[in-house]
Amino acid sequence: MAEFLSLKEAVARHIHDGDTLAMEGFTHLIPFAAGHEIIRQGKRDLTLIRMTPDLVYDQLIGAGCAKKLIFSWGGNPGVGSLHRLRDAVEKSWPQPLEILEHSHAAMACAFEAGAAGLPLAVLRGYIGSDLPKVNDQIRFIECPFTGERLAAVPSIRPDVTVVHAQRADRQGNVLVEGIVGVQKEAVLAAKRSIVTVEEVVDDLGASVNACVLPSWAITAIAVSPRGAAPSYALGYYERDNAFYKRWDAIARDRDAFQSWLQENVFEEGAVS
Amino acid sequence: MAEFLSLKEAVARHIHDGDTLAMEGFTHLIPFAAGHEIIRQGKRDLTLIRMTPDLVYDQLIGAGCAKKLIFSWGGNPGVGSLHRLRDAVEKSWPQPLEILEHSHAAMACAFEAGAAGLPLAVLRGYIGSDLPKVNDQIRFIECPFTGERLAAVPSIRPDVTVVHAQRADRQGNVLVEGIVGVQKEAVLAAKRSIVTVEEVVDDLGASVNACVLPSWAITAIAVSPRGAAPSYALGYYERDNAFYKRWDAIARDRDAFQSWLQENVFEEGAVS
Amino acid sequence: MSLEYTSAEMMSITAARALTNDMTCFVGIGLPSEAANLARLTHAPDVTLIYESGTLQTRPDVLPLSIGDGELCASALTTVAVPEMFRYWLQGGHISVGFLGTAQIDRYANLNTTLIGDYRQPKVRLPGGGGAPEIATNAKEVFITVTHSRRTFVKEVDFITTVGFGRDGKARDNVPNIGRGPTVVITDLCVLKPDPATKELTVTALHPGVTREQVIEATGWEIRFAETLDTTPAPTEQELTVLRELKERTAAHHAGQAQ
Amino acid sequence: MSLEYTSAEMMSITAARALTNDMTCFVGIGLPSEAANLARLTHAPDVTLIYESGTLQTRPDVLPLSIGDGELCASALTTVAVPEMFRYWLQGGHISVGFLGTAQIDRYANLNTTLIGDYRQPKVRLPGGGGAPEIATNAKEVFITVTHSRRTFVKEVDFITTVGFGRDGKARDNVPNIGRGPTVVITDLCVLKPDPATKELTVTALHPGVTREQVIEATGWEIRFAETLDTTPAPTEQELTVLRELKERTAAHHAGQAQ
Repeated sequence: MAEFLSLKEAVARHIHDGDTLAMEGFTHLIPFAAGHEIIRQGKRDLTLIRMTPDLVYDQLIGAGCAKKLIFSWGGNPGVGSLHRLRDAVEKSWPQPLEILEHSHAAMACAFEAGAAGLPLAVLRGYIGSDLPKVNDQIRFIECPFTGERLAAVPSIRPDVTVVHAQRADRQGNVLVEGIVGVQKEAVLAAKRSIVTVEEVVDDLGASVNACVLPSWAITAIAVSPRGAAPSYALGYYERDNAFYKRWDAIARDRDAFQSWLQENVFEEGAVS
Repeated sequence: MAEFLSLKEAVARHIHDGDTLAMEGFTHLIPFAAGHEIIRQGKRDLTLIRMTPDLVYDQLIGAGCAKKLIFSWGGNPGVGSLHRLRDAVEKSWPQPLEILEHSHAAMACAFEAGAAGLPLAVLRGYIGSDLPKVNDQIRFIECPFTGERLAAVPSIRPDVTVVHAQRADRQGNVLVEGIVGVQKEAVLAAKRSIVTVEEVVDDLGASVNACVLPSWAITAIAVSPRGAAPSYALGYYERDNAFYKRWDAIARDRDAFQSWLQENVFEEGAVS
Repeated sequence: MSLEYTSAEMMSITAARALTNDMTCFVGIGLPSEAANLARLTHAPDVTLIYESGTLQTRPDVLPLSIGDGELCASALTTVAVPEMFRYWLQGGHISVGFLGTAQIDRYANLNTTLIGDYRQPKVRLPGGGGAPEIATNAKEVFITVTHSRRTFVKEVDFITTVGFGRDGKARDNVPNIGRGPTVVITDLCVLKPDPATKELTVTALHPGVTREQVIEATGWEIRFAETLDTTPAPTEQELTVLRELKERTAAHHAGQAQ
Repeated sequence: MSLEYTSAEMMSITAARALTNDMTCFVGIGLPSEAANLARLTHAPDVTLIYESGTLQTRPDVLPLSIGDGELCASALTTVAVPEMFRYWLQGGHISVGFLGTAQIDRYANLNTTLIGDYRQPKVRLPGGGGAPEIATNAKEVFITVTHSRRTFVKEVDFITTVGFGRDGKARDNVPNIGRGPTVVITDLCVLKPDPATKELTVTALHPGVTREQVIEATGWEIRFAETLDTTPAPTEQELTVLRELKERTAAHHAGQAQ
């Protein structure tokens, strides 16, 4: 059964230096509050996994939490580059960042396979791409029925997954709705999971086939109102697209980034 | 885009003698009306595919429409055997029935792989079972990453899939809700599909992540109120469990079955 | 003063007791479903019941006739597609107990629900494996409940639909990512468990009033008994009342749907 | 009297025209998204737009900034999980057109969105492949829209993130279950199509007022021109109006969310 913890306690107890960590969310429901708590607690040597590392991963990388990134698209959506990610890859600042790069299709299938308890995912992918030349985790197998050559990638099974969701009921069952991305798969694939939620309610109000994570499939729940801002939570608040645009200037400059981090994560966030 | 047709026209146009045909439904939303129309039109040599062939497949088999059955559990749920299926397998009446037998897990994965456009499904299955000895479609592959031995089965890609659903909107988008089984996968995996619905509405009233089949993923829609009876349609009518119990006596006897068929399918059903 | 009860009731109640509040149980239809819901309505109100039709954490008020009755869906936390059920929830490792029935069981707890006789010329064609082959290997352990007779308890099953411990008791040895397999078999006569070393099913407890001879007579192999043989506690009044009310509600519900 | 318009508007409008009502289009963010929604708001109201975030058949009123804006979900027929999107809808064969942008494109329409320079020592690290590698092979055909310059139109891309026709134009030959690949590239100067035999990108139409020399100057290889070179029809007043209103609505919407 999921245990209700403060965000601070959940991060302290379940995320360890050196862990493989998936903080998923496909633009929607990005677990920013949890990411900031990880930065505040000074976690180190994390292997970050995510299809679409965005600002929160840029912040984690810039803050020196990560040694490796497994991803398939690392940009500021609709704006441009992730400058902290680029600075780490191109100039090893604040430290070198190893990268392992996939396509979305492969990572989505790898999360699916992880949730399904399988060691590999099979897809019709990477045809003609140079990605298999730079990622030795991409192999090819032959279908025993048709002889077709198909791509195979290892499933993703993180030590810990963190996602944000709309709400939990008092038993710790969680409703995720809207753009659900690979959040369910990421939680089910992980050894441990932390779900931050906007609120706790008596009744989830879920429709019959809703995406609900049962309490017994979650390790810890932390209530974190606006925990996905500046991304959004459908039904709660909208995406702060203007902040995403502003981030470009902040992240371009190491000093500007560090000031922002100091003010908005170490000082402001610590009290919340 | 889905074409709205009468059930008669949909079956006549899209189901041909010798087709592989999946009429899916996991207890819920079994397409009985469509099955009866197939019997009335005297379709022959069908390869019937379904995880849980139940009464409607018993009827199709007893009526002589099928030459082969691919399945994973063939019984009258909670009641006992399918006597028409048994009579065909044990005594070749009304004709021999070839069977190809899987487990649920394998068939569910095979439908999933069919929907995913893959030639095979991979699962951790059939360990220690005798099923691979009698089904040469079950193979084993070695994971290129871990060396684990995993089962592989061909994906299911029927010529035609028939399912029943709650409702369509006027553009031909279809809502399925409740126990959705493998209906979505069966439709997406098939070359052609017929969806029977309880009603056509202006607005599906679907929740944000509902199981909706877009019009452009369906071949034909036929309005067929109570088209799933004696099974049920969540939100419309309940399962007629008493009929499922009565079926046992009807199906045990060839004459009783033929009388039932004459009265309830050839005569009564033809006018509706 | 002792209560009156049938051996079928004794079986269901004993089977129900095997489930505890913290278990996530993948429930087979029929006897397992009766036992699992009885557990939920008595000592294990928070036991999580899952049916292969996709209903997660369901709390039916009456026993479903089929594995996909509307009641299961209406009372579930949520309902997922069947591929997801088998991939994420079963194969993904979230099921602590698979609760199965069977047509035949042998001394190594292998189950046959496929056919009697030869595969290509069956004497009796049974429904088939359904979910059981993978429930038996992907659930962390397996409970089995079945009526005890020479027809069901055979030395070697005609067909291994669902593996217990194989023809030699060693089928799970050195297989990666596999559950412990059957840990208990509950019949209307007794409770059996696999011998820790040989995996042969051994009677560990007799139900009140049942003799060793009755069990020997109803078993198709030379059945072994544990050195210290327990007696199953008799049903309590509460257990019997809840079971009978459940069955009455169920009968009324299913009969009431006749046209 | 001719209308005033920019080359960027010419590009978007020409790209929009490539889509028809009966297409199911997997839309990349940025230029493709602008073109696809313009098509939907002008000549192709029933075109089906799909974004990799899981939104099926979406009709946003403003252009999304990201691939997963709330607007996409709220206006969609339904929203599915991302694994389902890539497995059932893309790989399953339901996408007629993948509409992509790129950072670099070469004469065989291979796309690079990974990096400039060497992989382990990149000069510029770009966002990466995202959905493109499999969109390009699993969609029945691919449209590309990109601004024309020597920086983007290179003889050989530094890295093939997403295959067009490979380094030799033959990458799709004899590959089973693969789409036709790029069938048209729309820039702010012209329209290019792969030569039917060699697959080399060839200019088939120049936008009004654009000269061959401008295209030659902006292309990093010896660009070929079709024997009969068309002139792209100029934007209509309606196309320009709808595009400008769409961009105004979009700008107001995204600015309005500043804290």
